Amino acid sequence: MISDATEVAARVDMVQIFIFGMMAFWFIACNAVLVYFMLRYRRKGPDDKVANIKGNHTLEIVWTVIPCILVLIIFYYGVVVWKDLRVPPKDEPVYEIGVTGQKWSWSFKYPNGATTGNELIVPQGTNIKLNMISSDVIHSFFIPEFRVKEDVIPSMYTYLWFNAKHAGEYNIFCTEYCGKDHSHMLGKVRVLDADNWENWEKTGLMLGEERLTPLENGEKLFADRGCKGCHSVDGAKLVGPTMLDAFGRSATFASGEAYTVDDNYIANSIKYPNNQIVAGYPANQMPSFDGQLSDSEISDIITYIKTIKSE
Amino acid sequence: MAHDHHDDHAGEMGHIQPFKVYLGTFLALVVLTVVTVAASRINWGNAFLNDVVAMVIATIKATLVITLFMHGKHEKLETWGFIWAPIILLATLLAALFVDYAGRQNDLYIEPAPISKLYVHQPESITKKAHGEGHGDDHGKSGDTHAPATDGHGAEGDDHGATDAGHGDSHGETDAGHGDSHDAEGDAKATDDQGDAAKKDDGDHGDH
Amino acid sequence: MAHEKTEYRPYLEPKGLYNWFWTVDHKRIGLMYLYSILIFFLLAGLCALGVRAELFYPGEQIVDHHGYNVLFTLHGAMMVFLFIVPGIPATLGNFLLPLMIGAKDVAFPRLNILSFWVYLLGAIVVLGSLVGPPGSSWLDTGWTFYTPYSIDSSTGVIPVTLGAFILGFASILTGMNFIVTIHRMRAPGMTWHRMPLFVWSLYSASLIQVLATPVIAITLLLLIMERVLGIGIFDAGMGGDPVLFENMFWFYSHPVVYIMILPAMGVVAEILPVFARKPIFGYRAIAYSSLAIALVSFFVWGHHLFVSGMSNWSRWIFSLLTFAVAIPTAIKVFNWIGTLYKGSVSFESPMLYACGFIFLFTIAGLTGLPLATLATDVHLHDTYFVVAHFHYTMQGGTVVALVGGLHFWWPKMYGRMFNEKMAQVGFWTLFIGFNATFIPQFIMGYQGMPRRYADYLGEFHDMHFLSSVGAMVNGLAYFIIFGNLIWAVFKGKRAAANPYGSLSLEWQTPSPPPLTNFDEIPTVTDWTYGYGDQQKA
Amino acid sequence: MFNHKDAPDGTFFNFHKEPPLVAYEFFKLGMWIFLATEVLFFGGLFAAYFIMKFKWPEIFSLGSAQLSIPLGATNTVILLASSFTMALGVDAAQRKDKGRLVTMLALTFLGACGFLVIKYIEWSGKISHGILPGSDVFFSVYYMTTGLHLIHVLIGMYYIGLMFFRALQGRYTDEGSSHAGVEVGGLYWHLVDIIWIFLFPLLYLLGAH
Repeated sequence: MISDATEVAARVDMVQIFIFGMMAFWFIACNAVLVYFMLRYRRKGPDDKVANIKGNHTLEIVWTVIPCILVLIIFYYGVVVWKDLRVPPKDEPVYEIGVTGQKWSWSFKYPNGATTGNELIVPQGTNIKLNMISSDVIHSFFIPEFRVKEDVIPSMYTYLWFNAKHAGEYNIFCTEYCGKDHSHMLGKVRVLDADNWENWEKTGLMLGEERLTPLENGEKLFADRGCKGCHSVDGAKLVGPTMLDAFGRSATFASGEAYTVDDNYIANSIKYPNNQIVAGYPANQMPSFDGQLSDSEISDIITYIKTIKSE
Repeated sequence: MAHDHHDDHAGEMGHIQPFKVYLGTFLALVVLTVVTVAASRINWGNAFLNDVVAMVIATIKATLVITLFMHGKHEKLETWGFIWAPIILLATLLAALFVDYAGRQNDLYIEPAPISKLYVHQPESITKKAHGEGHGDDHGKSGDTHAPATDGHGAEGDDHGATDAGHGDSHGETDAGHGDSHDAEGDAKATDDQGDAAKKDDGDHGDH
Repeated sequence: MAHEKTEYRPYLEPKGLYNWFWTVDHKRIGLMYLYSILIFFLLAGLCALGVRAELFYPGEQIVDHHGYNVLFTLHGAMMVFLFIVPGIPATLGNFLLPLMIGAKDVAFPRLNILSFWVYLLGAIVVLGSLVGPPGSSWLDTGWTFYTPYSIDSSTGVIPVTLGAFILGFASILTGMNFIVTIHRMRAPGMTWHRMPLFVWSLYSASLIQVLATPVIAITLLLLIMERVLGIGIFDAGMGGDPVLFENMFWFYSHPVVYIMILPAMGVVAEILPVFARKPIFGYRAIAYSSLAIALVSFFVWGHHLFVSGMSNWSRWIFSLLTFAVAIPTAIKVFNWIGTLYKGSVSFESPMLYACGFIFLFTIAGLTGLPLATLATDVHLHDTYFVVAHFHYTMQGGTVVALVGGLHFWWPKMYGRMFNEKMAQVGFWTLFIGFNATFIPQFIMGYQGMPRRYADYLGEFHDMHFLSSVGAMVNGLAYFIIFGNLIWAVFKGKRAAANPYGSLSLEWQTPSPPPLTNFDEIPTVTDWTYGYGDQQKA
Repeated sequence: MFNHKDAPDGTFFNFHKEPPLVAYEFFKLGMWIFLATEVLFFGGLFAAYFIMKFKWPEIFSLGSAQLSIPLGATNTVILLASSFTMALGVDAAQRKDKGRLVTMLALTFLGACGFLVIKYIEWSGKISHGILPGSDVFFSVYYMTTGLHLIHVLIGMYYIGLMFFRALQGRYTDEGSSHAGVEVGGLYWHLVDIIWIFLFPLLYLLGAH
């Protein structure tokens, strides 16, 4: 019912259809016999003639052996297809992308050093392998169209691979419960054809896109990376302090010492949030963005924050 | 009237064993304790075999206690069912966990996160180890620069700076995939290179 | 000296709080368990209706995301730990086991009432988590308490885990009581192969209760210590491994789903021969497949971790073992259907529930196949397909069988008959509402709709809408069913001692049975399904 | 609500009890089943032990080196001795010899107290050095296992004390009375000893070589 965007997905669909056929057959068989017996042997009167059948050994053996065989067939077919779904092809080159899942946003790190948030950009027709790790709780990286899913665990790297056949855009879901905005931890996979990919790798822009101004880029990052989820721009108190009139504001840390908000305080809090917690706000709620945001991106965010004023 | 039981009538309550049986068991147990301490001094090959030896001696002691002290010998079959059941289930749990964890190491590409990636307060013994003598290339785990240590908070900032600087150039030919050939020293597994540690300068990957 | 014929007094006759609080009569304990689990069934059911009501439309309507997470967590935790694990064994099992094997009471009557008190204590501690402000202390980690979220979540993890830890003891005490009773207190002449099949299923379920519950007890204890003392076994930051928690949690939590379904199968195996007027088909096959399921259930927990970073070896080993569970289940279904062959089948409400169980349980069992197969499970894991699968087994299986069993033994428990017409209406409402709720979820699940989502993409809207409407009908059905049963307790007309003509021992006692069940212990000469022989005699 | 003199039939203080001979079989099977749950209860901890050791072998050898083997060994021998005296107590109960039963129970209780003293020495030593359950993966497992075992020793001591006073009243050795209580207590105490038999090599004898 949903499109399959990799050849392995097509083979997984074949397994699913095979099992669905098995399920439909046995479901109809069992319940047809059940309904037939219910109608055929309805009680007519109190002294119906009833067969004193207690069991039938050959029948028992038959309906033990047949399910065993069918079940082993399903198992074997499933494992054969799963082998290709799970282990990337050995001989072909594999393009590795680092994925970090954190509370309610994904971030991707490419071999050429570029990082994107919630948007996985991959070339068409290449074997992509995602090396995934979480920086707080367990998440799960799921792309329905590719039929791939793997948990993202803080204590070890996990991986999954796919080879998208043609260009397109697909959803990324988080399928392991991870807290408040588990249902908003969505992302997009954008599969680019060859030349678009070429351009993107060099300039980080799609064909025909021109570079965003630092302010626009900062605003886009502020939304993409989930900052908006905990830091409001309209003054409302969320999990973290509001960004309204934040720049130049002076307040006290939980440790009691006063501070005024300036460039390197914001930069430091983005990279190591738990160093200086503002009084009255919960500790270790904000994940560290160290390594997921390049310094230029952080400076764009700072320029954006400077513009949030309530004049 | 107490209705008689369908299975055999338990004569008098419990089987009486002579005193020397108890004494013999006790002495055997003490001797085995000494043996197990002695056995732990000798290195039987690798860590796994040392565990196996310790477990075998402990199992012998346990069977002695069950059969003789707890009168296991005179128990019916169903009671022995309830003795074997937990042992089998525990063995299943441990075997499954072992197959899982051992299997992960040599699965293509799966390997444990470097200590530097574990962000929260670090036990001193890990950090002491990572600080002190970052030795050899066993596991590659302990060879990392330590992550934000429990002690200093402030130290974090500059420490990362150091690894970042060192990150670019000295990144060896480690192939994170197979998890065996980490080069141990220094910042082979810096904090932020989760994904591309494997193929950073591996020319041929990707056709772009 | 034979007991002189004591004048018959039903067990419920001595009134007064003292008789309820200090009772050790397995029948009263069964009723007390019944009342408390139905209260929690109501609470958890309302949470479920809240979950479905929120999902009528995408976006936030009734509750915010945190509220939604609390609703589905409480629905899961209360249903599993407080309703369905005690479920059939503690209610029908307590009431019927001594009656069915011809004993005066269970082996350890005082431990039986202690089990109920410990259950109440556990329930109070679990509800204790609701005392604090909803925003911060109502549990929102899901009933599986996966670490590290359950470690650094600010909500009431400790009360619920401590409560579940205490409820584990109630479960162990009941299981141990049943095993010793079945081993040692069967009436003379009642060999293992003359026991009713419900007793076989209780025995298998009690085996699992006794052997699986300790592992969840230690896992929850370690989770509590993780939060209190900060030990690092499950916390990745300290070097621990969250997947270890998953392994130890599911080592209990898969066998526990067989604690839930086995007694349900036993109830169906009791109802079918009575209403088909014919011996059960393949008695030994059903009896030994109960034991086989209990045995195999301990080796299959890995299919909950197919995508949790487990090693490839263990994934396909667990996939193979999971298929081993399908065989005894299939044998049972075929034997149930075989029972109706050449019988004389009448359709009072218990029989309706039994046949409804077979229909729904075939769907439940068969939809387990794609979840056990590795290739398809990667896609289907943690989606609504899984939600629909286990609701078909738990609600379509266990709850339908529990309600069917209550209808079947209601005349024996209270000596009164419920309104047959209303019971049939209740069944069909439940049947339609249940299917309308969960068939759309199968479709959504295959399309990739993840579970535990407070908000969903537009493309899933119509399926969610249909499912929510079905859920409302499903909820309504239970009010009809239990309204009818409760009404029958007070106003139902007097029931005969054996209204359906069953040959089983518990129907040979007057309804409701006296305190010590049998004046003197009966000697059993033949098995309890001899309907065919009765015709010739 | 609380006067139980004329408690009605079928309630906590007045219900149909099976004759002692029959009940003896119930108690034994029931206790063996309970011991199965205890083995699996500690089983979860052993699973955590083996996995953590698999993941962090250096921490375990470092941590185990800080445990004193002589103290652990004496603890083991003390527990074995108290298990021995418990077995003799059960043997005395079977022979309906009240004097020996009472002395053996007292000796078992003393053995348990000895175990507690040594455990106190070990733990206080560790805590004074600042080694707490949260400080290290090895010591998390160490405190969890020995702590849980300690709780079971305390439960065992409570039950032995209970049996001691009941034995004084002659409840197990009078004519026609059943000594199932002592046998069940003995089974429990032997299990506590078996758990320690497995714990000692795993925790203490790790870093020796």
